[in-house]
Amino acid sequence: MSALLSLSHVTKVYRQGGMLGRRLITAVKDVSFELGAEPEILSIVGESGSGKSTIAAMILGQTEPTEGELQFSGRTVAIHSRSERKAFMKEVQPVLQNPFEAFNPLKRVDRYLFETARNFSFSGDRPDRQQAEKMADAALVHVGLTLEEVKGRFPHELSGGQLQRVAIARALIPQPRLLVADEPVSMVDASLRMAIVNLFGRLKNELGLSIVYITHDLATAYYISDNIIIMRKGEIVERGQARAVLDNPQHEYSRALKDAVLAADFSVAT
Amino acid sequence: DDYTSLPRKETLIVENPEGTIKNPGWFNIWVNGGGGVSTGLQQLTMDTLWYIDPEQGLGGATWDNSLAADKPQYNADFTEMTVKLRKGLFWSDGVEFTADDVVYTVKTQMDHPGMVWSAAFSVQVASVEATDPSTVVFKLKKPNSRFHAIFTVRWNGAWIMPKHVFEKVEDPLRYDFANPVSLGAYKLKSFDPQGKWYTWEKRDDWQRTSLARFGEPAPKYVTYTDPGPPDKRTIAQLEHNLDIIHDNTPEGMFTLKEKSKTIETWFPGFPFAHPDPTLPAVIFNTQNPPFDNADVRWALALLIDIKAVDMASYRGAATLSALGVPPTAATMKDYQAPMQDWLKNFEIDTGKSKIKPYDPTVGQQIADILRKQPKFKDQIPTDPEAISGAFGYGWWKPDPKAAGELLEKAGFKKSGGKWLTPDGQPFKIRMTVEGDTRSVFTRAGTLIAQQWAAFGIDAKAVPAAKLWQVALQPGDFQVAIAWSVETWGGDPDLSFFLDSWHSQFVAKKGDNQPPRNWQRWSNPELDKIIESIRGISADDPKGVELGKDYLKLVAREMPTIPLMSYNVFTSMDTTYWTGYPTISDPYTDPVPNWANSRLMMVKLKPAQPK
Amino acid sequence: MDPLVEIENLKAYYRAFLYGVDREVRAVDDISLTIARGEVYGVAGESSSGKTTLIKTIAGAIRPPLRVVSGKVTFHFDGGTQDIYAMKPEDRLALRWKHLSYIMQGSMNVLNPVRRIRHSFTDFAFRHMKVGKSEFLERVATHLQRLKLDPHLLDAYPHELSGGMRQRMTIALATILTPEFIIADEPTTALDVIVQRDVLSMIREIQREMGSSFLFVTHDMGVHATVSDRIGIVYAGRLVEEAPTAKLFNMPLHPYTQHLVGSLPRIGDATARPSLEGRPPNLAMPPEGCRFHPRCPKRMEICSQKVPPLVTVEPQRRVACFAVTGDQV
Amino acid sequence: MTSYLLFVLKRFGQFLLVVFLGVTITFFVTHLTPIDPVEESIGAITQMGQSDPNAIELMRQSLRELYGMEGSIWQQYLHFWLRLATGDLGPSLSAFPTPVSTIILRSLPWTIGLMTVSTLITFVLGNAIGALAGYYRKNMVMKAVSLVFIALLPIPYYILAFVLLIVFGYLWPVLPINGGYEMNANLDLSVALVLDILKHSILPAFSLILVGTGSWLIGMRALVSNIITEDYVVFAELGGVPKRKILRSYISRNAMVPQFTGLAMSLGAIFNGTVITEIVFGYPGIGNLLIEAVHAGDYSLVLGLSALSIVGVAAAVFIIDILSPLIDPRIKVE
Amino acid sequence: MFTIVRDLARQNMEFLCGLLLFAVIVGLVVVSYFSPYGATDIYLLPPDMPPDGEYWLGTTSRGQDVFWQLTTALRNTLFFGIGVAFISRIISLVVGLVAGYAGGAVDRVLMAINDSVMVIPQFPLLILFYFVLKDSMTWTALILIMASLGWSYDARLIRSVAISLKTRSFTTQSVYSGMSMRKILVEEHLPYVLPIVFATTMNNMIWSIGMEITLSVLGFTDIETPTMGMMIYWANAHSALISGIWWWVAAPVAVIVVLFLALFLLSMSMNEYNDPRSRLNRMGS
Ligand SMILES: Nc1ncnc2c1ncn2[C@@H]1O[C@H](COP(=O)(O)OP(=O)(O)OP(=O)(O)O)[C@@H](O)[C@H]1O
Ligand SMILES: Nc1ncnc2c1ncn2[C@@H]1O[C@H](COP(=O)(O)OP(=O)(O)OP(=O)(O)O)[C@@H](O)[C@H]1O
Ligand SMILES: [Mg+2]
Ligand SMILES: [Mg+2]
Ligand code: NI
Repeated sequence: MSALLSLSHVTKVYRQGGMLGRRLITAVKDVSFELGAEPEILSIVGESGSGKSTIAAMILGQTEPTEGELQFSGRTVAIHSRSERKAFMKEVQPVLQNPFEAFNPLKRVDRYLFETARNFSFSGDRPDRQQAEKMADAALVHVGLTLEEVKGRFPHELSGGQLQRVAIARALIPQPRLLVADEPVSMVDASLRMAIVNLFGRLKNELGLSIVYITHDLATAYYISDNIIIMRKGEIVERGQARAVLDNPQHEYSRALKDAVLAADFSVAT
Repeated sequence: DDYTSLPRKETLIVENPEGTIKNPGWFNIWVNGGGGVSTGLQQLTMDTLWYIDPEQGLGGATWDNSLAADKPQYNADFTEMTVKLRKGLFWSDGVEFTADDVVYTVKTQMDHPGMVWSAAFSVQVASVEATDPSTVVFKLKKPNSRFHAIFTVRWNGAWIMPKHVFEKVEDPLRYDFANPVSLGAYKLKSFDPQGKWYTWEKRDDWQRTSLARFGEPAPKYVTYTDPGPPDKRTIAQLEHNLDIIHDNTPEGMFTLKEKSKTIETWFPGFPFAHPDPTLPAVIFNTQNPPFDNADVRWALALLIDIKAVDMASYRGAATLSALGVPPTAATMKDYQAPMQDWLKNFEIDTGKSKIKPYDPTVGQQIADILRKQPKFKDQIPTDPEAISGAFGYGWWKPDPKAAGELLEKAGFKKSGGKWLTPDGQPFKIRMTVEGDTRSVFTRAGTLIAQQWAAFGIDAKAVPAAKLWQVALQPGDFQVAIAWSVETWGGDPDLSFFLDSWHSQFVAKKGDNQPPRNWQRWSNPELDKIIESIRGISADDPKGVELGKDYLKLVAREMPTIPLMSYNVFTSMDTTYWTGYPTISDPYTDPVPNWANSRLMMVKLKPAQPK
Repeated sequence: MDPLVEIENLKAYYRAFLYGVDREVRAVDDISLTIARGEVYGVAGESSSGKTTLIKTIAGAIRPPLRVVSGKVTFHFDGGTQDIYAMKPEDRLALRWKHLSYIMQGSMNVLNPVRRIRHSFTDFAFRHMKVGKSEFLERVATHLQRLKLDPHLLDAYPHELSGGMRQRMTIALATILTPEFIIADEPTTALDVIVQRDVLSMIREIQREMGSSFLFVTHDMGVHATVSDRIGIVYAGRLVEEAPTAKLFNMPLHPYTQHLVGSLPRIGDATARPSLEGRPPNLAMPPEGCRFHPRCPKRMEICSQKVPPLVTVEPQRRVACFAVTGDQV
Repeated sequence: MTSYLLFVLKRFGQFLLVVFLGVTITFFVTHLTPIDPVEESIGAITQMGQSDPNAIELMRQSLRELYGMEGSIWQQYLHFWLRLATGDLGPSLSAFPTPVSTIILRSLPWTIGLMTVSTLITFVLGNAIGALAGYYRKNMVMKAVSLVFIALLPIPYYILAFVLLIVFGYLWPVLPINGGYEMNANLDLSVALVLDILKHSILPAFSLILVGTGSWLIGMRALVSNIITEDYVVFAELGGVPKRKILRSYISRNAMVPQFTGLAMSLGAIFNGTVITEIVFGYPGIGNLLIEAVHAGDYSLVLGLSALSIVGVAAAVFIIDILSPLIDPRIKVE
Repeated sequence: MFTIVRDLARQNMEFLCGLLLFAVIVGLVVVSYFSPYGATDIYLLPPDMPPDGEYWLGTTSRGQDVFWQLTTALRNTLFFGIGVAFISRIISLVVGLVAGYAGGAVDRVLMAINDSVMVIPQFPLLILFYFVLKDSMTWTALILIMASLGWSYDARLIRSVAISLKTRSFTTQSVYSGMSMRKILVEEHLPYVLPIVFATTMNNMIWSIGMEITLSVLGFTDIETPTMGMMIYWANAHSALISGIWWWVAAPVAVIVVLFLALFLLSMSMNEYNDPRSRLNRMGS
């Protein structure tokens, strides 16, 4: 069985048109990695602007790599038709970075749950309202919410944490094989953060879901991920088994990153 | 403001109905270059051989030998015309006017297609020469007893060109004639580069012009201006900033009469307006069924309640005419009055009955109606003669029954209150009206359409902003309100319009009709009348008899339904000037855009000491 | 202790009237606390537990639908006493920035996008400085350098700066007048860990130098551990525990705090962390009694009936839990 | 090449395309009109008392030749572009042989003068009141003032202008109501003439300002009410920045960005002229010229005027597009 | 729906005023169907009667009752304005949203068309159409022509919003919720541009009705069907202002002003309703 996702020599160059001239920005430089057929959680960590989100966008098929190839389930990620796109989206779902931005402020948040439920049903038929609500509720329960709490609410009526959980719940509804979570917990409080991270672990185990987990938070990456990639300026500086790498970082940058972590452990902080 | 204005007491300010001139610096009247014509240019600086006044004229006759010393002399078969010219007339630059100018005018235009009178000369003139400095002989290509008409001014005519100016010009078609050299008593003083006003100044040597025969023109300056829409004209005249309004809405006229003590009008009381020698009428496109059928046309005429139309359009201030000539003072005398008896006895056959449709008392009835309105009470004449002169004699009685019979005779049927044409279609009439341009016509047309509609015809008035170009000329209309009859006004000769009604000139369906005979009506009897007129000279008394034949013919055939004169609401302010033409001193048409209005200049008197 | 700010029985609710449904969110429900001069007071708590609301209320940044239902906030600036709600609006305005600056949540997006940053400094601070223009700019430049920001950046537009730089700019803006009291809402969220560490140490440095008091909110316990002198834990609109930082981390008393501290992952420690059961209470319909009791592993009979009072258990240390204080209090 | 230059070039190409399409559409629509300039001219000439139908036919032929109206519409279309390429708009057909450009240039300064001034005043006034009304939403004075302008907005302009004219020209005759300057004015440049011209422009400008202010006001008010909820405004308020400063530098500055696009459009649309103003106040300008040209079937002139207007609006859009990255620092060139 | 209206009316003074004014307009339109006189009939009544008990708003110089003329004219004008606004809103929404969302070649083609329409001078074009179409220039035709001229500026406005909406992450969220482009445009982006649509609707109606009046005043429309423009046309043709028949002019002007104040107040309060943030702003105060 082939790998679920593989990137080989992927490079992404952006043209940044400033007023004063065009700059070419190599957001991702010759990156290769694989997600095995077995469910796994891959963390991508690294400084701001190191190309993490760009990789996520490429995995999600939102942008095409300038060079190199991405394959999902052995097929090149290149979306041409609507049905292809839909089939792809059923397998790969995103969790976006900023929960405040991820919901149309003029629409109720539950709408996205129902829409997803209706558009990606498993039986093939479009589920009716009641079924959709059930699916939505089930997904919400996974993230520590209930439909009752969310139903009829506008985004500004929920806190960022609540919103993010709704967003994750939505991504779970199609029961995808791969979740691309770009800093999904940066807006979520510490106790919930664990709930979500634990949830990722559970989803991996119970649903066989692979997760690309992009984060700043080395501690959660350490806690949950199987493998880790440390990036800097578009390049992978270090990779390997998450705990091995973080326990004993080799690359200078990895070490700096680890040192910068503010341990929530009072004895350490002085 | 005083710093800019000319001395008001020496200036006559006149409305130019052409409005704002698009190409203000263009004075070459012999080329249609977008410049104004009635900016004073044709009234005050142009001159030609003869004038016929639409009213009585000065010097005892409507006919006036202007540059010519005498009437035109034709040979026996009307193929040659000799003109004797006056001596001692000068252009404003001091050059003497001679026969060479006349010859040059004709030849230059013949050589330059595109000049205004070029085609008219080319079609008719075989040769022209000056046999001596004051004699010009025209040889014509074919006989024409009215060839002189081209040099006879009613509204305007073929003006004489200054040879000494134009011969220096490379291409007369492209020459703007800036600083126009004048043959009239005035010359250009200044004009608005935006085309809103033109001011003319009395020539120092005004004695050396043809107008001097009648005396010295009074106004030192004459300004022709575009005062804007009717309401603004009214305001301007109320403030004494505009001496002559060319035309107004009836209501504007009433307002002026009510609010200003110094307003003078053609009729001192109702209807105030001056009857233009044009005849608004319901014009049928007789080339198309069912309007090719006289019975249908008559039926529609009998459905008109002229009193209501009069009130709607002119609010009573109209001079009615049942006959096919405009009811001007002259035609009242020559045609309308003498034909009253014939009209009273005139009969039509509806197929089921014979009726006498004429109601000779309509003029009186309208006067009675108006007299009931307290506002106008004292302004309505009581003398029957005066009433006929002001409001017209009579008109056709509304007779729906006879109209129905006529329609049935023509094969129409009434079903469910609606009239159907012989082929079973609803009888639908679209009456094209002119919209804002001549709003009184529009008002009349709307009401007539409503009267027809009340009879079960699907009739409706639709406006066409460019009525002539868009509807009448291409024949793209069913029924329209416009005029197709216009006369000299002061002279009974009908050839002015009638000649072009000959069937030889009627365009084929779909082709453009020259701006004559919009009804596209051809009739062998009419052709005979026209040919007879062509064979006699313009002042042959037989002309009036032939004119009456024409009137009887069109009364029977009804190719157009004559309504009333085109009453022009000209008002004159006596604050600065007196001596305007009115019904009591009808020396000329008060309408200031006609070239004859030059006569006013010598009759006006300053109302205030300098 | 020399109190700078005293908050007494503060209640602030959101009232929303939508589609005919009246909803009242009790985001701050009876909170009392005191912040000393020169102290860094951290507020932690779950998302939507009312942290932002609490500090908005303290800062007097109240706009509908938020309403202060009761309570009092008193400042002791310049040795005086100012009751922020009883003050005239223009007096309150006079306090701002000079004595009290407030860095809103989302501080990377609070600078006017169409003006150069320099103008923001002029708008906010020039009035109060009472110096000439050039001296003012000089002082700003010096201040920026302290925050490791290039003074040239003053001529940039906000969008030309990275998020971290913008946040530092905002912090610089808030500290330029050396106010006695600085309030900040999640000042380092979404920052790169490396940048975050720098920013935090700078804040700390400046605060020490100026001797200001600092009230800030974050749910990042690592940040608290680094910066705060004292931490207040908010749960569902209530202050449930308050303690000096070391004590809080080493010996949390309230079951929620215990969970919070216990659940923090650490590099090098891969033992499973429990996630808290249940879900955060709906503030529109908070549970009776102790608001934590539905999720509390130590819940007792009384917890669902009575609201546990915040009891001072030792100096500088308060907690609201019957399991700790006993139900007799 | 910098991307900005590239962007400008691309945008300029689009500008040319739009002008081309706009002029083409206008060309064909104008040539569809049933009004024939030759017939129009014949109409004018025959009014001078000529009725001989043979002569009229002759006249028709010679005028057709003179006006260069031979050839199919496609040939004329090609001819039109060829001529235009050399900057020649050709002779007017209703004022033959005067060049279209001469006729336009005579009226254009008036239109530009009146419209630019009144557009700018309208813009400033509308935005100022709109900003105040949006910021001080509860203020009764602001409410009343904006309501007045909003109520003026739908009044048919013709009526409004006429009422002004009657009030200031008749009932209380203090202002001139006709033309661009006094009748028989001495047109040599002088202070008196300039004052006279200004005086004559008061009513036309005033009427335009009265009707125009409302729409800017509405737009600005709406923008401002959105902007006051933005974080940077809230932050400035919390920072104790004086209200006036906030209104000016925070709210208005941000709201002006879209408003400038509108301003450019209105300035571009100046070349449409204002028909009703020109009719009511007898003010010289190209609006009336255009109507007359349409009436006379003078498609040379119609096309000349339309092309001017098309270029005007397209250029305004073009300029605002290439300037917007400079006006609004946030906009990045795509 | 009812509760929304009730809430709005209860809390929003503007909405209430707008609603009342609008009710007046609707009332007049409804009443027009019960007119005792034929809408185009003239000289049925004594002309120039000032307003009194019998003729509430007086009579015209054409012998029509101003009140009943007004009701019919209002109805026709309103249908005209709504027709133009409705059709042109649809065009501008479709063009603006699709161009903004689709981007690329679609955007360029649509914007080239859009800009060409935008730059064409409308007024001469309308008059040309009048000459070209002549009798076929019905009100329906005029509505269609006006609608096809009146969308482009607003489409550009909508497009600019659509472009920024496209980059918002809620659009990504919608895409991954499996929504179709149509659905995203209609349900996600449309409500975002609705305030623009509302605001432009009013401007569009002012524009189209103003244009109708201008064309009418210059005599370029059907002169029989009573509309606001036609009333003014006839009043003007009868020098009503200068002859003191002011009620003939004042009545239609007053009604137009009421109509637009109503529209303005409604659109303003609806915008606020549409945007939950500003809606919340007015609560509790
Ligand atoms: N659409 C784009 N156009 C041009 N440049 C881009 C674009 N998206 C990202 N970049 C640039 O590419 C680089 C990588 O950006 P990316 O968003 O992938 O970083 P990141 O690792 O996700 O950062 P962060 O942790 O801040 O989210 C950055 O320099 C960014 O400015
Ligand atoms: N404008 C508002 N209208 C109604 N409810 C609101 C509003 N703002 C916040 N709330 C509610 O008030 C409660 C407290 O919100 P607050 O923003 O204070 O939480 P927080 O602790 O700052 O959360 P986070 O960590 O996510 O920023 C939440 O339930 C939230 O839904
Ligand atoms: Mg990122
Ligand atoms: Mg918060
Ligand atoms: Ni408890």
